[in-house]
Amino acid sequence: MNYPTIFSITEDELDLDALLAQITLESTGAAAVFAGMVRGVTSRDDPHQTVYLEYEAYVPMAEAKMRQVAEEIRVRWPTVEGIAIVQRIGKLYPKTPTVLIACTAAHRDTGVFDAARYGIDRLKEIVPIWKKEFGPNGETWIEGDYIPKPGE
Amino acid sequence: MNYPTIFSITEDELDLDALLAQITLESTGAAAVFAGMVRGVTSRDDPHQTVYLEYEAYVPMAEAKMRQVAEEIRVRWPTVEGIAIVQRIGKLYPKTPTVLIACTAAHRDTGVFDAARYGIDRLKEIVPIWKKEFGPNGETWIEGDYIPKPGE
Amino acid sequence: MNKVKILFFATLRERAGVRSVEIEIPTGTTAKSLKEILAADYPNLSPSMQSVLFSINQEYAFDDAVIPENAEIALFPPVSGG
Amino acid sequence: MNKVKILFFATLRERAGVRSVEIEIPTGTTAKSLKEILAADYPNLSPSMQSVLFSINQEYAFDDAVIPENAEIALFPPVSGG
Repeated sequence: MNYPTIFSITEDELDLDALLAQITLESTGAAAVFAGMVRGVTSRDDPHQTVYLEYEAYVPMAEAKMRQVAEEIRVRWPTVEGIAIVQRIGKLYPKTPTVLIACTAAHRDTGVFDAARYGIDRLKEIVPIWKKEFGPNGETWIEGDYIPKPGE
Repeated sequence: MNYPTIFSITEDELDLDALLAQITLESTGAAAVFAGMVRGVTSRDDPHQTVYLEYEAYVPMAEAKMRQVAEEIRVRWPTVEGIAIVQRIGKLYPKTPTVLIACTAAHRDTGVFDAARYGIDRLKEIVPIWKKEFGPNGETWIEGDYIPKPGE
Repeated sequence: MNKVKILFFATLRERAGVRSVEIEIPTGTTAKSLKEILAADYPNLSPSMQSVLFSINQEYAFDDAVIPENAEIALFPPVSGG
Repeated sequence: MNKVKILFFATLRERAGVRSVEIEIPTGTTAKSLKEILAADYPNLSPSMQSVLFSINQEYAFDDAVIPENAEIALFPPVSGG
């Protein structure tokens, strides 16, 4: 069976309904989706305000790494059928969805929730995308803390 | 803080992007969403095909029980901020989204995935909605197996 | 006497042949007694009566619940939304 | 000699002051040596060089990797998508 795998970096508004339709098959009855949005107000750790974020990506490598994340999901949750991983880049304001990870399967007790969670965790580890935060008092690059290992 | 709680029974097409926007706040950076779709082909348990499903609901009680599910989520995951629970009813064909459960929070490690999973599990236990399956060889009511206890 | 509205859903609606009915019942009637009354009035319901769910004013209710005045009652099978 | 393309992203791009550059390096140069060459060419990069990630032809690569002919190299900080 050839299941749909969608991965892309885009500057366009994310369309969750269209994305879900692209990974819905006759055999899928359940989808788990993670959406990330720009926070205007952050309370945890270092409380601060955000005016906007500016995202950039190393597009061809990012898309290759998204494909790799999808393959890792398929190895870990073979019951997952459709997978979509989409990151929006550019200048994004609070409340705007920036990233979508969606997994479909026949039933909801097949690991779809864990698969979507794994997808966003891995995206934040290995997919080459960065964001710079513009706040009331200036700008800061946000850097992750994951160092990929050989083979990742 | 007065967090948004959306619950409804509708005959209209579900709009995931609009629903997510309604429960996105300046403070929310993460959303976990469960979507259920009509399967045309079911392989597990009793393999069969579905031409369409016809959903009905006891609307005022269903909306009251959806509100209760949202309250149960807030007790169990106090970090959840926005909650949306929407069930579409009427005649629904394979690949059509029928139900959406969405929870937002500041961060993704706050239980949003578990909260969305809990929401769909509880909807299937206590919210008075039923579906009749129309297949190539006739029609069958699908009945659940959960008997609510006093106080539910 | 107490005038109550009874709603039927899903299999119960199909077996009863009606969506809703208004009936008068003695004050103090319990859910259990009302189910017996309805089983007598609608003999087709009986196959569903063992696992039937029962609500009073949109809350789940159990056999010893006393039906309040002008209550909205519903009978339906275990739910199957989603 | 081996002509390679170097891409810089995020903090590395800002510190280098360029998005990309083409340079010639000796055949057999390793990732570690190339980072040293770049640190010498772009002194502003040095604060980022300790935690820099390095890719060869869009795959993560490590210090002892030998740079292939006409490779596309990228240097960037730990990622922060999402």
